[in-house]
Amino acid sequence: MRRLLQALFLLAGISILSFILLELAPGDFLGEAKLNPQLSPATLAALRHQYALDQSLPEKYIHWLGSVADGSFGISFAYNLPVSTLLWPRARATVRLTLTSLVLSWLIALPLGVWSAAGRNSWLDRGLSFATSALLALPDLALACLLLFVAVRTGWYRSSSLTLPVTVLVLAALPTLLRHVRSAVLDVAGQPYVRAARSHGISGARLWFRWILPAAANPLVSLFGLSLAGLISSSLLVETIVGWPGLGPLFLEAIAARDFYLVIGPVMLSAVFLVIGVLIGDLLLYLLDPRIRIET
Amino acid sequence: MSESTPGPLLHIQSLSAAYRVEGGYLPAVRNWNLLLGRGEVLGLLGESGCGKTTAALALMGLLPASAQVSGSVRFQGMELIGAGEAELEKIRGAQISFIPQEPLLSLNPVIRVVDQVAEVLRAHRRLSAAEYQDRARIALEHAGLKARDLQQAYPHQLSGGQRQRVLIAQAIVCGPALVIADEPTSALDPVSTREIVTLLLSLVRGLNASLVLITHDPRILSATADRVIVMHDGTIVEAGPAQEVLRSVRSPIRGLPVPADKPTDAGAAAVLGTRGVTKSYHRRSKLTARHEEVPAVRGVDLELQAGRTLAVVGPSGAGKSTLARLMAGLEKPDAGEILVDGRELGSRALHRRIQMIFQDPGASLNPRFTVAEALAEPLAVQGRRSNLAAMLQRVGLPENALSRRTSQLSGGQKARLAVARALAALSDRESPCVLILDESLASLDLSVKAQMIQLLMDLQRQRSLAYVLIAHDLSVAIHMADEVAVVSDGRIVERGSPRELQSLPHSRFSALAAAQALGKDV
Amino acid sequence: MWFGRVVKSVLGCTIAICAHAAVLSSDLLVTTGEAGHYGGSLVVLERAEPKTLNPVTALDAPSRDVIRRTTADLISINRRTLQTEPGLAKSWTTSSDGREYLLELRRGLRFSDGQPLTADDVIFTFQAYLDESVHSPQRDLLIIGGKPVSVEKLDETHVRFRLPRPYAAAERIFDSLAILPRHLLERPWREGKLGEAWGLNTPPAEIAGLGPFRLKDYRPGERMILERNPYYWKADQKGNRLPYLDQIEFRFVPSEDAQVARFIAGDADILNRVGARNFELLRTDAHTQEDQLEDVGPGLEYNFLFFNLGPVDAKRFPEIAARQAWFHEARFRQAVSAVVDRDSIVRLVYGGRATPLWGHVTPGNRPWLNAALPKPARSVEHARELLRQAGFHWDPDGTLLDSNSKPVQFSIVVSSSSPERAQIATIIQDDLKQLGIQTQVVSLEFRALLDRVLNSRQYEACILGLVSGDADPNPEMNVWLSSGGSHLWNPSQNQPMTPWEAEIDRLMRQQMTTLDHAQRKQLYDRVQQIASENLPLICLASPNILVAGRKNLGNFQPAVVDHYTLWNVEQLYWRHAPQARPAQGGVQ
Amino acid sequence: MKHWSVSRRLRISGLICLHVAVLAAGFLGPYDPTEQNRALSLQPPMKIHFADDRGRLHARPLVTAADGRRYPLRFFVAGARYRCLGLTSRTHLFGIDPPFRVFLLGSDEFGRDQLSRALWGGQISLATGWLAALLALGLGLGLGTIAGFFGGWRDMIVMRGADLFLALPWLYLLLAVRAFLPLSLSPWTAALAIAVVIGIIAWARPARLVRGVVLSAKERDYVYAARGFGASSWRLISRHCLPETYGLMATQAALLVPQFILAEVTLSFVGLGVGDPAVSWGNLLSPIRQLSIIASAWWMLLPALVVVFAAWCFSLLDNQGERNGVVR
Repeated sequence: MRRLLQALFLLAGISILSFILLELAPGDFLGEAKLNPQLSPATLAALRHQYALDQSLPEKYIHWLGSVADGSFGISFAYNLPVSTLLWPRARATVRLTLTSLVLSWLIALPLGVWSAAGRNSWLDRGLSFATSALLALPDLALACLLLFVAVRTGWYRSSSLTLPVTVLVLAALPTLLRHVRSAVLDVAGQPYVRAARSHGISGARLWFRWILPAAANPLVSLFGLSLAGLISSSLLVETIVGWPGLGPLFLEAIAARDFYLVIGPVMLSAVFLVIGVLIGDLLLYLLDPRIRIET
Repeated sequence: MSESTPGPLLHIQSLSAAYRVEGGYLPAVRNWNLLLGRGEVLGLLGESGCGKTTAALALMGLLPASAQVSGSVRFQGMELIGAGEAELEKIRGAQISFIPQEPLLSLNPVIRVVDQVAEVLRAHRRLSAAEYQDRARIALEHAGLKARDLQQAYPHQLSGGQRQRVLIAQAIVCGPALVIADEPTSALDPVSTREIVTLLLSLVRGLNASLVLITHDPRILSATADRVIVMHDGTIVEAGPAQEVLRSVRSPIRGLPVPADKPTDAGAAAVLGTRGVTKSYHRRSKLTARHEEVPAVRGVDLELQAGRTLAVVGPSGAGKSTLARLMAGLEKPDAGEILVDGRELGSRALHRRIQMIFQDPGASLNPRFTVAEALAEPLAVQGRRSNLAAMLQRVGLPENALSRRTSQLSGGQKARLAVARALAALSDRESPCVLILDESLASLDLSVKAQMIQLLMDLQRQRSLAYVLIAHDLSVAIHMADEVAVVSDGRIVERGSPRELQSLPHSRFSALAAAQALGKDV
Repeated sequence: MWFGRVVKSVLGCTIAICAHAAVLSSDLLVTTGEAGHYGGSLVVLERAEPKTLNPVTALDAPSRDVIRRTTADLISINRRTLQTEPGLAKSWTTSSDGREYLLELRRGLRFSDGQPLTADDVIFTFQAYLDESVHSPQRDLLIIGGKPVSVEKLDETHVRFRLPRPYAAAERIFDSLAILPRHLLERPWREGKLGEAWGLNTPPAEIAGLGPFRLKDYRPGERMILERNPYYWKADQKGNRLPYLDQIEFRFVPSEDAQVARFIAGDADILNRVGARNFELLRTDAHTQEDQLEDVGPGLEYNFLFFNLGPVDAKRFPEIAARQAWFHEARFRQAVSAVVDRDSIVRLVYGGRATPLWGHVTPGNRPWLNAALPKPARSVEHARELLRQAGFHWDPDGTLLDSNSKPVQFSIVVSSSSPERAQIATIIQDDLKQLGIQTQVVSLEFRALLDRVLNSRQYEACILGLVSGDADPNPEMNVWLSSGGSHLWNPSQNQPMTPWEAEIDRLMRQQMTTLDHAQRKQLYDRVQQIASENLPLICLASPNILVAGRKNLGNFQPAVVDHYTLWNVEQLYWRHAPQARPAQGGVQ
Repeated sequence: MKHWSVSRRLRISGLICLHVAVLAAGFLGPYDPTEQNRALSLQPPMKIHFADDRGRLHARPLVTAADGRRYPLRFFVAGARYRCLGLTSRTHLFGIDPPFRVFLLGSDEFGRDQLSRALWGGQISLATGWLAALLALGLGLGLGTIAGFFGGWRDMIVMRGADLFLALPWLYLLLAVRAFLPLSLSPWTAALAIAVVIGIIAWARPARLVRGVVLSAKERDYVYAARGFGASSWRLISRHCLPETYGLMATQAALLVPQFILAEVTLSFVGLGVGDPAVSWGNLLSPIRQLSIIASAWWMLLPALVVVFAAWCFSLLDNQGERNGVVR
């Protein structure tokens, strides 16, 4: 109950702040139309009224709250359609992309991180640590551009395939995940019960994956919750660069066009994902960690 | 089980081990020689930090890679020092098993205990999944953990004794030839200690295995060990048959004079009193966000006159520490009042009259501070200056310690410093002061404990301090207290002089002990 | 080599031949150009998604790009010749005073849903556009001198338009005014819901037009597929009904680089416009060097630098107001123009694929270009001389000072979405440094920039580009009339602030009502001359139109006016069987 | 164990070298970073030779200039004036005789020397990173301490605020802010203003971490002990709780500085970075979003290596960083 209230508070806060910021940003949807030689000021004023751009902020907000209640999340000025109908298909495409890369990056990060921790200071560990530093230091966008270029030049670029954007997103997410997995595992590896396990002769993969990894899960589960939270927001710019038909192009276009409610829509969607992601993280924590699940 | 090779089971020759520290090696085990026969029970006695655990880990090859180990350890004729990791893994848990200290920390918190036992088996035997479970269950039953739901529990759901039984089950499940038990009872109350040691002995005998029992408490060894070796600073200083060796090892505490009963001055005003003090804590469940009220102290009335010592004794979780904090003014009671000299005082002035020394005196010193800074802090808070060196001297610390960091002091030195600091804070020289000792001596080695008791008693005479002594058993209280209050479940259940309490009917005192045994570690 | 140049006469590109039986029944327009063959699909990339399929309300370029393929107009402007030619109107006559247009509709035409086109549809169309409550952006086109154009049905095939005032080249306003199907849109219009009709969620069956294609399928965020309109009203010389292509697929790819990547990967058949660097990339890339990469020459886009010459609230922006004293000085603007290195802009920003500009009419608009405008070479000396005459001087370390010995410095705003203009700014900045003028380039997001220029007037100088939609001067009225909303340097004035603006106002108004082309040209030449002397816009360069199409694409005849590549989409065809493209199911 | 210390030493010295080089950009870079050579647009990096055109060996290095001939590299040459650490000078470490130009890292579209630009660009980028990080840490420290130490409604407000700031899409906050800044701000000031905004936005994460540390610090016995002798809240915070956060602050700084440097790069990528004539790593890297630049002028990628190197150096504290930097 308390969590739910907090989440609602958070969502309300985000929506109000977004409204204020968007209102503060100069220019409005019809700004560009002014340059259109075919439009007279009177037409513009009429359009402005039609799009309710002349309303005050609280009016807009209340108006929007009403539209949330009926599930439309406002009307896009540019598309003249309810924001929700624009959002869902693209959100699906985005989530398809991000979910694939999320699953993939965790599937890679878990064994690799454990491996790197198990062979601490081995060549593999050092190599990985250098590679993650380098990847971490490269902005996602530059990475996307470079990969796009390589893909185009070598001819494996196919616009409809997931390969390129997923590669970019996985490479962008891996360094952080790897580091967290490695450090969480190393943290646990230093615990007395791991020494105890070794004193019982438990070793090798069983020690690392059966004994250590479950105990190291807590910070990773929280991190996983955060990855879930990023399902909507993490890929927006990358999508634009590689041309993925997700929320990214829509959102950036909406920002540029000051399509008020179409900007608010994805923002709120990603906020909802954040809230849900964190909640799922906590829930997983509860399910996975008997210390939390079973109170003494 | 193992009758293959004749000769000693374990033969240790000039074993040394050293940890790498900045700029060199710190020797922890020096030049050990030892022969251990089959079925023998060997006691290894020594104070904490003398290298007992290191020696055990060294012979199993479990010291970190940075440590240096030399010498020879032959187990059933096989050399263990320098043996490959794969060979050692075959021996560990199967041939030599180890029962680690600190049962809670030594069990994986997220795996059911029966699986943790099965996992040991899995490392050494190829069986079907069901057999692993069955054998683990049998081992747990042997170790005295019979109930199904206890076997399926997670470590944090078990009591200290039960956890210890899990560790024992892990140690015996593969039927080893040698069991090394590292302080198996240090976290347990006397009743459980006796049970666990008996259990361990019988199991080891049943396996016809040898047992090395590492402990700092000679009392445990007297009834169990065939032979005892005494270790000090990494070297073996004494070795021989148990009874002989133990006779020479005496608890330093027993040497202390038991103080004569001070005359009770019935008319003297209490310097510290509590009246109906009550305190509960709120706990919030993580997921459901339900509030729970957990009462800690319920309506306690106490009185303490200047120059006297009151011991508050009870099992852990009984509310002793909360009571101590309330009396020290660190927390506010929900109901009731704390009286100093008959007046309820605001916290500021209170600090000059009442000070508390914490459960772990070391933890109450900021490790970043130098001794001088730590000592000067209460003075600075109260806007006074004083001669720090003299204060150190008073508690028996060298003057040159002032510039050292508190983290560099030994346990005993930290305790002394904590006392010195408390004294510095007790600035009111006109009226009597109170010092609250919250199990402050429990973590110290026996010899240091004895010195501290002596120091505290001297100080009491000099400054006519009143002490509130919080303890979970009577061992120290007997030597210091004028009066003992037994606390259970937030209430005072028994009061009297220490001698009266000792002579209580066994049933009543054992109720106390039982309460203690059940008390869960918080 | 270009087909468009062969055809000279106004109506020359169309010859009405009734050769085919199918054609006989209706007035098909027969096109020249290669006769192709049917089949295949064309993948076209758009930067953004269309927002609507409603021709009445569409504002944005992608929507219009699509709508132009699904609808048709009465009279259209040939994108190659820039002249008008018949569309749905088979022919038209103009009264001698230029105020009456009599249009004859083609007979037997059908909308893409099979319903016949009648004069009533035309009447309805203009009613809808003119309806104030619909807020059509095209409405203003049909208001001439404050009064609407009136439409009248004479019979089933004849319609008469009356203009309230004589209006030069009035037939050009019919271009891109899509004729609407009354049977589908009258009801929404009566219900006041015409604006919401034909959104993206409308089923294809409820949308019909007269264009070569009709909507087949739309997948949000990803693609829109148009299919061949079997009722289209153009035919080739062999009498085959156009278009040739079975379908066009619009895909939405937000960045130019991603578009180029797709073209290289073979996932797109046409790039409507690429930058010079990407054009070079395509020319050198092994996958694309054989394709039709065409430099069509300068288009109608002109980039320019301008200063804030309008009234500024001196209390709120004292600094800007103070600096306006320099900007108002014509010799200052001339000096800036003299020092700008247009050749470097052409070379470094546009890779040589652009033309330096000294006036706002680009060489791409040959009919209206004033060839007599001087094109002074860059001269720092001349610029210094002009500044000296205007009372500026320099301090010892070379900083330009005004007559009050205040150092001359100002900021230039550019749009962050246009890398080219940011590069131009960098060059100008360096050029101005040679005059001792410090400038700050501030790149702003486009809406924010427009807000400053058009509303708050909180800027000092700005680099912008405009693209004329048509070669004719009339669409430029809004820019050049001092009352115009796009009179960028000082928009929406009540009274022209300067004599030369008053003069331009007069000339522009006069040319609008002058019917004789030569006379109009003279008037417009004069406008160009005044503008180049007073330099409200310091014109810089006009980039060439660079396009790419697949090697096999027949009748690929890119033009300099938008839409550069699809304007003759009905004639495009695949020379051989559509080239095998790798299987691409699209994004499921 | 030893490997880490070597690597750390390497990183620390790399970090110091980087900062020194960036501060001494005027001396180390042969040209003014804004000087355009429009005839020498997009020149590849010049090769260094020790043999001249006729194959004779020289001790002095030579470079192949734009005309294809080799010219000797001269040291301590006079060139464009620059200010460096408050000193004005014309001496540059190296150069070749005019009118030729030496471009060791190639030149950009306007014929500006990429090496000089990379060095000068570091000034704004590093300053942005540090300033933003200090601000974020300062705010985080203050608010986190208040939340952790006092708890109650203060904790509640600060933590909900932190949630909000973490969830907020900061991109268009920055869009809005950039559009609001007065135009007459020099690009350097504008860059710093952006840094301030980034710093103010990013307080939430450090605040959460600080709160956690303070929360556990205030439960320590020595804090109770100090409270026992009547120490004031301020004393408890400043003497006992804040020192506990120093380690965290250091690792957070090592984490945040490169992160904010990259934030500036990202902003430049969307065209909202530092404007000309100021140079930053962001606007140095922004051309690589164009395929054609990568295809035709690979050396434009070299500044990316500088950024990667800088970020790698900053991660010197990552052994602890990965511990404390665990999100949330």
